[in-house]
Amino acid sequence: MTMVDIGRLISLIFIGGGLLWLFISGLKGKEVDRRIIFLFIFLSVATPILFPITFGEKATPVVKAVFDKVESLPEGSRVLISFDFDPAMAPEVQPMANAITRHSLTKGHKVIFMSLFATGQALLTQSLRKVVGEEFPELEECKDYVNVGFKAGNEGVLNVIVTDFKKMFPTDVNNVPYDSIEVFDGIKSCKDIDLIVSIGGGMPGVKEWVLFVGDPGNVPVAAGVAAVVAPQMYPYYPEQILGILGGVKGAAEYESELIKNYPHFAEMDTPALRMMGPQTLAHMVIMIFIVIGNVLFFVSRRKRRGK
Amino acid sequence: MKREIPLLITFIVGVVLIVSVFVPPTETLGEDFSVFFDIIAVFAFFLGGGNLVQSHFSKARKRQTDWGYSIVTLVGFVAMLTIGLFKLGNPGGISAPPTAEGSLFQEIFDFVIMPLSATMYSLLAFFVASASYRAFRAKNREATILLVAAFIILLGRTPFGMLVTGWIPESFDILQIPNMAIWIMNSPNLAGQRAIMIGIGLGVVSMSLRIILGIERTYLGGDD
Amino acid sequence: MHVGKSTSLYLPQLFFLFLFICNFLLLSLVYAQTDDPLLNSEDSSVAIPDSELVVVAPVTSLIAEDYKYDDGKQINLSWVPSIDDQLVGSKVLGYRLFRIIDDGKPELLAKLRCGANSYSDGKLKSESVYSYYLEAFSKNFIATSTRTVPISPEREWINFDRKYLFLLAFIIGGAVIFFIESARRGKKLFVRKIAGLEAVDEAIGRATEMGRPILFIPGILDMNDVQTLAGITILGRVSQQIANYDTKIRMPVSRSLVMTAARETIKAAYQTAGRPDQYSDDMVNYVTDEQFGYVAAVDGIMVREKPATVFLMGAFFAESLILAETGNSVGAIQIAGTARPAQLPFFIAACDFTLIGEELFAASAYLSGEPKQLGSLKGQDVGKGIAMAAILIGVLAETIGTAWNVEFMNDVVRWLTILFTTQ
Amino acid sequence: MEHVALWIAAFLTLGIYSFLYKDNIWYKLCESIFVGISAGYWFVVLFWDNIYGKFWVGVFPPKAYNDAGELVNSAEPDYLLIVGAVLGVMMISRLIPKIGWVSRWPLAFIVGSTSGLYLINYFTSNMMRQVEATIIPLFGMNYELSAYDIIGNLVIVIGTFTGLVYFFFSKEHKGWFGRTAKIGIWTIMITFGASFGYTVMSRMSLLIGRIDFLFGDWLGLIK
Repeated sequence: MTMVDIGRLISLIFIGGGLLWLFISGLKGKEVDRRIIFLFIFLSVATPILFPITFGEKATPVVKAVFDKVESLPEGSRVLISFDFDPAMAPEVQPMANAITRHSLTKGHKVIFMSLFATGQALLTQSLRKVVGEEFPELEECKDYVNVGFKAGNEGVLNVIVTDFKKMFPTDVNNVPYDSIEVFDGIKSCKDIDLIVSIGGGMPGVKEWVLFVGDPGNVPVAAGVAAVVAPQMYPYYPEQILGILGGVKGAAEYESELIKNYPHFAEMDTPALRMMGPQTLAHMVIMIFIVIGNVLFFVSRRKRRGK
Repeated sequence: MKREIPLLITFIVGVVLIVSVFVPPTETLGEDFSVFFDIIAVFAFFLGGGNLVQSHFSKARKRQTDWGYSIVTLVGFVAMLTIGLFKLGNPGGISAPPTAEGSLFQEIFDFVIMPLSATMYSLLAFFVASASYRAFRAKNREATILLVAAFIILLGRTPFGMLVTGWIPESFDILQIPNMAIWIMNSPNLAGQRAIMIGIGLGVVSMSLRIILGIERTYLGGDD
Repeated sequence: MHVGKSTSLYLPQLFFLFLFICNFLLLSLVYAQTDDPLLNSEDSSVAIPDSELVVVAPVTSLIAEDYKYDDGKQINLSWVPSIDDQLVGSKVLGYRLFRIIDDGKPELLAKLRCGANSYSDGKLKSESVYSYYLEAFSKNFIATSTRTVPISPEREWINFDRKYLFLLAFIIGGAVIFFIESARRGKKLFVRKIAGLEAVDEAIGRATEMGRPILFIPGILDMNDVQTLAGITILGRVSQQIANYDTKIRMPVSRSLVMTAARETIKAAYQTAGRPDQYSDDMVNYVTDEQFGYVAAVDGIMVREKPATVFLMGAFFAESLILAETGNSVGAIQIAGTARPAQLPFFIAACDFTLIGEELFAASAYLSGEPKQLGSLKGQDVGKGIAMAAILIGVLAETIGTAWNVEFMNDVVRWLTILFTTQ
Repeated sequence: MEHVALWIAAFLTLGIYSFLYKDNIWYKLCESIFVGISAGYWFVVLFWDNIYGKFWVGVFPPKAYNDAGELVNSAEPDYLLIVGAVLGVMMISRLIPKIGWVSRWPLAFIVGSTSGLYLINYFTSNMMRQVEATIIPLFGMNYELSAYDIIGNLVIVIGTFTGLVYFFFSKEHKGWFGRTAKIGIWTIMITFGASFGYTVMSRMSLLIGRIDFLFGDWLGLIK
């Protein structure tokens, strides 16, 4: 048993024991102070981060659809990944962007990176440095992938690039002119792109991509969104959006699918799978608190009726 | 008069914008007006920013409770304005965008505003738990429905949903919790969302008309 | 009458203005140094190596059409691609589209990929005449198509694509105005009770009894959002009540324009209540435009001033629950309302009363109690009736139509779909 | 520099979290820093974006030159923007009490344009589009629909319909009407419960991000 195992055991016993104790005092009709709830939430999140706990994930059809699309495109296909999120959303959706980037580059697709969020550009650079720079050092910028960065104008940008990509992005971020970028060979507009992946759940985001590019240009759009907005995206699936990665769970499913098909990814960073540990534990804790709350309610109602 | 003219302006602008939707040559008017709004908003900031300076300034001068914090706010505000407007510490000089990478202005954003913002946002994790503990109790039929729906979805978001109901045979797989969760999201959830949205659409029409017609005029102040 | 205020109070603001003017001067400096990178990039042409000539056929049936229902700015082009443009092993490498304005020199408009068969040319002038031709090119051969007949984009005055939108908006808007008018003429109109709004009086009374302030949060968006407008109109009603009870109102806002509007609103309410002397600008203060910075400050105000009643009326995003939970923890009665479906669950969970979507927009009319305002709510119901009827008829017709292939039912569906389709 | 920034970020993060226990000096300090700096930040960004980027560049568009130094076509100045600036200046007139009432004009302009713009916008996107989306066949002969889909469609139609009944203002919720409205409010409650439950995950992610930062980037406890 390593130190990690011991730490994990102690914290789990503490969380479990504490909840049991709260449950029993709930039976006696004692309300839980909200600060105690806060403490348990902190513990349930911090423990799996310090002492990794992972749960197996199986890809659901909505996620599998995105994976299969990337998998089935012929080598050299053009994939556009748009980083439509800000730092606040990043922890949830950046792992998806990274996973899809990894997958596309492994398959030999040529990837165009862009962002509709001003603050997304920095996150994009960060992802490029981390994923492309470290894991795919042999790839050349402009030849195998290109970063055109952020353009202000929200859906206005999309409205233009659906007919003319160069008009909005005359150069990439390093001021390399459009026409000398190999990735853009033969690409006039978004209609010439084989797959568009929009990551992010805000405004502008997936909805705008679908309405302004996907539908009018008849381009397949895949989405990666924060869990909050995912339900609002389901009505578009599968006609207008071919697949949806919803929240960390979606990302984790994608990562596990990636590992299943390309075992060497197991050694690489799988942040979403790692994140599902604290998620699962925190969800359990919340559910137990809901149970305790209801126990309390029925106990106190019986007491009142007793009187 | 001081009240009639603004009411007239509201009426004319409102009607023109509604009509412009049907008249192609004026179609871009809405966009033009949004740009006007952006410009007005910056001018209005003199009132807002001025109010910020003024209230903290007077708080500090009168030594009211917590006046020290007012000084911190003031210093932060003025420093940020000076750095940003005059582009101090910006490698690109005066013609570079203020938020250029590596500029002092952007660095303060990254190192101060970003962690603060992300942390404030993350407080939600705690509040979601305390709110669900308090609110999801089977007090009456509506609350019970709320509770059950939330509980199923929560279970569906963990591997435990599959663990508890994975034994259910294929032909009844809708009863497996993850599938049930998706079904709830796509059917009753969608229905509720739609009813709310249609209502909102009509509510906006009615309120906008009240405003344009000058029936709703509280925002315009009195006749002084 | 204006309450006299010394100009010295405005000193910080004047200083601010000075800063602004200084900065405006700076603009010219910046301006001198920037140029437009868009126009400076050179167009690189395709290099043609020497080898065997690859002859290709030009495109056919090139047609230029005016785009209907616009301001005379767009021409749509369509054509049949060259027969040598094939999916695999295509001889054609791409197309070059040229445009001729008013018999001028042809200019390269765009380079298009193989398989392209349409293009829309926007931002044109209706005074000019345009014609187009396409070049299909192989690696060393160029095939030029015929020129299109010169046309100019036409300016249309009425967008007939939107006639059904006009019809529906006219009926529902007309219903709203009709009921407002009939209420004005004295017709009695019934409006059911809305729980959240019935509680407003009591909530304000409670704050008065406890001697604690009332906190009013109009959401975090600016005046260009309709939910903020709804919040401000509600503020109008609420602050009248507050002025009557002589309770304290506290209103931190995150937008300067909202601050201005809110001040006007509260001031008017105090005047109506006959207590203009009780009003002060300090009731409303600007905090910051930053979403969570504003939330941090409001949370601080909540725990320090312990308001008895909190109103959350407007556009809320993630902060909804942070504000509502903090308000709940200080024991305030909370009445919330928003039209953002994603945030409603949190208000339902953490607040005492919640106005759901439409109720937010109806609130001010309801609270005013004026017949003509209530009349507008009746008009809304006509809209709901239309929506419900359309759904009922549409679903039945579509079900019967698809299940038993009844042509008449399919027509009904087609007609309804056209009616409700937006362009 | 990196190191100092890390410590500042950690200090601010913990300061905000201390609020969960109770209001204290540390939180107040973080709050006041946050308010001051962010207010300044947004003003600067809005100033450069709108006053410079939209107004100034719009009225005095930059001239573009080609490599030979000749003037090539530059954008035409948009003098309409000056109206916006005039309205903006009217807004500031509040600073001078005597003519302060002029500031109501831009306010009236904004309120009018917001109402006009949203009236049609919301009407099309919220009302018309949603009604159109709800016109669906419950079942069909020509294509396969599973029993779940049929039940789902039925639920969507009934839920939307009864939900609208709930929002009706002109009739008291009594009798059959009340019972129909009841089904509507139940549907809406399922909607709320479901969205709430669904959101928990993304909220937790945010906390995970911060704890990752504290334990990983700052304390270096995570490898």
